[in-house]
Amino acid sequence: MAEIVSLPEAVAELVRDGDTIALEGFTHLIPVAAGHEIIRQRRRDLTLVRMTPDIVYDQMIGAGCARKLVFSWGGNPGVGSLHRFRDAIENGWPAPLEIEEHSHAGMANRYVAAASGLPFAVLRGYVGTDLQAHTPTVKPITCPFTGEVLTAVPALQLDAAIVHAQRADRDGNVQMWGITGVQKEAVLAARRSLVTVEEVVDELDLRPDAVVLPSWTVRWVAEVPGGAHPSYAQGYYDRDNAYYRAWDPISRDRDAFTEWLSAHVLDRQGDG
Amino acid sequence: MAEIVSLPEAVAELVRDGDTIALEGFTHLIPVAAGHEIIRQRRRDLTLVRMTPDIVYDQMIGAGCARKLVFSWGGNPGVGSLHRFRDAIENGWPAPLEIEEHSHAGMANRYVAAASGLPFAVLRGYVGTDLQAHTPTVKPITCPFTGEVLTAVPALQLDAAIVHAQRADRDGNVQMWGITGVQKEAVLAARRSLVTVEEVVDELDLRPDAVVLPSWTVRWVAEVPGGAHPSYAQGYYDRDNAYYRAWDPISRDRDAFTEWLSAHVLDRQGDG
Amino acid sequence: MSWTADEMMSVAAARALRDDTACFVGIGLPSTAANLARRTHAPNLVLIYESGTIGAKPGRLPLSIGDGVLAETAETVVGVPEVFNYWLQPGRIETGFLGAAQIDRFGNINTTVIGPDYQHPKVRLPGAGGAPEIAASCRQVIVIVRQSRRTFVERVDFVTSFGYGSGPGDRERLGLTGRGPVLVITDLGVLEPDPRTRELTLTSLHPGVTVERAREATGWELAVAAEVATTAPPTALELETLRALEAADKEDQ
Amino acid sequence: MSWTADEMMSVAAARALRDDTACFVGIGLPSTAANLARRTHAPNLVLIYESGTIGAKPGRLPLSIGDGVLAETAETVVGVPEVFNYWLQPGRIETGFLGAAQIDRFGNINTTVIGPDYQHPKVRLPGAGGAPEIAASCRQVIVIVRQSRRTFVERVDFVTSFGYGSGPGDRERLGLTGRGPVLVITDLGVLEPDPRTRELTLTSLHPGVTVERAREATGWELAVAAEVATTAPPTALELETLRALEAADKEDQ
Repeated sequence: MAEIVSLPEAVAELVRDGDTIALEGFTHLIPVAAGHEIIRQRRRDLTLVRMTPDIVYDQMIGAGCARKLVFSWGGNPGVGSLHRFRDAIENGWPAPLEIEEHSHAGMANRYVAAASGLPFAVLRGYVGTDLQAHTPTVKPITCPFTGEVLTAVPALQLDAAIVHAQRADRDGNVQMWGITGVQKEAVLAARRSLVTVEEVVDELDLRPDAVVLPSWTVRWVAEVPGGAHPSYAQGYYDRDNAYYRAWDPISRDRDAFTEWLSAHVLDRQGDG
Repeated sequence: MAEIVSLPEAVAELVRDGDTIALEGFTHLIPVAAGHEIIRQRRRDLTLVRMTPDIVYDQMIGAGCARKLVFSWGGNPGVGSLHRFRDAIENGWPAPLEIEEHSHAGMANRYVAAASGLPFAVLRGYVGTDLQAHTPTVKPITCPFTGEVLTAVPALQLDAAIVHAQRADRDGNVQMWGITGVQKEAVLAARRSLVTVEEVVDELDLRPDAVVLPSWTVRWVAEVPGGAHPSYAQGYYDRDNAYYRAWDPISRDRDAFTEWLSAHVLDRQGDG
Repeated sequence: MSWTADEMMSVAAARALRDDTACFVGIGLPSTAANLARRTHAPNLVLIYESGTIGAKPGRLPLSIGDGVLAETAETVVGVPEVFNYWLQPGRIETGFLGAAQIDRFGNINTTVIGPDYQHPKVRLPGAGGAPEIAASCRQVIVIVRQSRRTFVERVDFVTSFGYGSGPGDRERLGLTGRGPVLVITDLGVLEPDPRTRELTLTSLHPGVTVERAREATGWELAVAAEVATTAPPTALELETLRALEAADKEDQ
Repeated sequence: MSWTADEMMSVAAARALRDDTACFVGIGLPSTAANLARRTHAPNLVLIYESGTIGAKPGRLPLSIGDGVLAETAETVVGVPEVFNYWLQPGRIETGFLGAAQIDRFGNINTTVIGPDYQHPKVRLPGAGGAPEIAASCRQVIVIVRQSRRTFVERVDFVTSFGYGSGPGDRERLGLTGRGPVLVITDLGVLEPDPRTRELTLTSLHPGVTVERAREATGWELAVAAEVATTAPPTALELETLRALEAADKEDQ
């Protein structure tokens, strides 16, 4: 059964130096506040996993939390580059960043395999690309019935997963709706999981369209209103596109970034 | 784009002697009327595929439509045996019935593989069972990353799939909700597909909980109110449990069955 | 208050389900017992049916694993592939609750064919359904089945669901993660696998049932525990709740 | 009515999309062109975004592939694994619509790194996203990209998305089911693969653009068709619709 705790408590229990963790969210419901709490708690040597690392991963990388990134698309959607991510890879600042690079189809299937308790997944992918040569976690596999050769990718084994959802009840049953990406898979793929929610309610009203994570599949739930900002929470608030654009100049410059980090993350408390 | 036609027209175009076809439905939304139309059109040598062949497959087998059955559970849910299915296997009446037998997990993954355009699927299944010895479409497969041995099953390639849904609009966009089993997978796995619906409406109201089959994924749509009876259509009518119980004595006796078949299927028109 | 052997069996099976756990429920006797448990000592028992209904709270007994009442009362309804791949396969579910047409001394179950020849069976049974993977992947399996020489056989004609195979170490050798059958509950008593030999051993008898009677109803030389307990008789509450459930079911017919 | 080269590019790309087909849309230029097409000649164009929104009808241009407006206006929203496995992979989608940071004469695309050393790139680009499988599995691929020597290179530094490899037969050898890039639409004109050599060949120039100019903007010896057409200029309707789309987008900023 999920325990309802504060964000700082949850993160302290959830994330340990050296862990492999995913903060998932496909444009919608990105657990940004939880990422900031990880930065505040000064976690180090993390392997960060996500299909679409965006601003919050840029911030965690710039803050020095990450040793490695496993991903399939690292950009500022609709704006351009992630400059902290680029600075780490191109110049090793603040520390060198090891990368393991996949396609979206491959990453999605790696989550599915882990959520399914399988060691690998099969897809038609990576064919003819240079990813095959640079990513050792892509291998050929032969169909035992037709002899056709396809592509295999290993399951994404996670120490911890964090996702953001609209609502939970006091027992820790979680509802999320709208674009839900691979969040369910990430939670089911992880040894430990945290769901931050816009609100904890006495009773979840019936939402047959919602993706539901029953309390017994989640370890911690923390109420963090606005916890997905600057991404959006359908039914609560819109995407703050201006923030994504404003991030570009801040993140281009190490000093501007460092200043921003102190002012907006390190010197603030669990309000993200 | 799906074409909206009558049930007899659709079945005439859809099903050919010798085809491999699935009429899917997991207790809910079973396309019974379409099965009766196949019997009326005297199709022969069909390979019938379904996870849970129930009364309508019992009727099609007894009527001599089937050469082979691919399945994972063949019973009258909550009542007992399928006696026409048993008579065909145990005594070869009206004709011998070849079987290819799987588990639910295996069949579900065979549909998923076909819907995904893959030749096979991987699961943890059949371990220690005698199914491995009797079902050639179950083979071991080794994980290229861990060396672990798992089970592979081939994709279910279908000539035709038939499912029943609550609603479609005049463009042939389909909505189904409630327990939807593997119906979406069956339609996406088939070369040709027919969806029978309770009603064709001018405008589909928003049902974010519905499984949607866009018009361009379906070949034919036929309006057949009550087309799932004696199974149920959530929001339209309940399961006719009395019919399932009444089927037991009818199906036990070849003459009683033959009489029933003439009276209730052969001598009636497309009303199922 | 008097009761039938079937009622005692359902009550004993219901008691075996712990509250706040998840249970993968087969139709028939398992479903009756699981719903009885949820109405008595285990209000937070999570019922999972292979139709994809998770956390169903049916007001009455479903006749099938896909009744509307399951979808309408479920915490969430997922597709059939998902319930097997995401929920059952990784071992998230505590208890798998199965019936049997035949069972042997090592808890191997047959629901496929009666007779030595698979191609030409004496009796063709419904088959596997979800059982092989339930028996493999749930953390533990509870079997509920009426005890007779027809059912409790020296050797099952077909292994549909794997128990302990031919004894200790077989599950481990096959890499099965679940513990296997931990309880076999019948209309006569309760059998449990011997920790050492894995052979099903009579550990409890229902009130009024003798060891002799259990032996007669078993197709092999039945192992009996040194201390055979007597099952506590059904309480009035258990009986009333069970009968109300079944009455509602009858009405529905 | 005058127009910019970018406007001509978006209009030409929009025209290339047939009505009543499905299009897997990347963000940026492809999304602009696809939404323009839906508002002009292709009202029944089915837009599919990798966030799982199928049949989206956004009222304004989404900034990301997962904007709320996509989910709220979609015929159906599916999970990300499903959109790739059930929808893209089997080849159900007619057109894959991609951008590029580098493209070579055989339509191979790089969106991963600039520079010869993958481990220590001169410029680290966002990476693959959905592109490798879009390029492999859609029945045809349309590329929209501004033409310059920086972008149109003799050899891409990294093959992120496979076009025709090193020429005829490569796609077939690799068992790729999709036809590959059939159109490359730029701010200068349109290139199409030569049916025999598969080399991208200039087949159309936008009004006012010369072959010379296209050659200068190409990092290899550009093949030019015997007959080079002139792209029909944007109609008033096309321009007004495009500008309305982009104005709404600006407001939103």
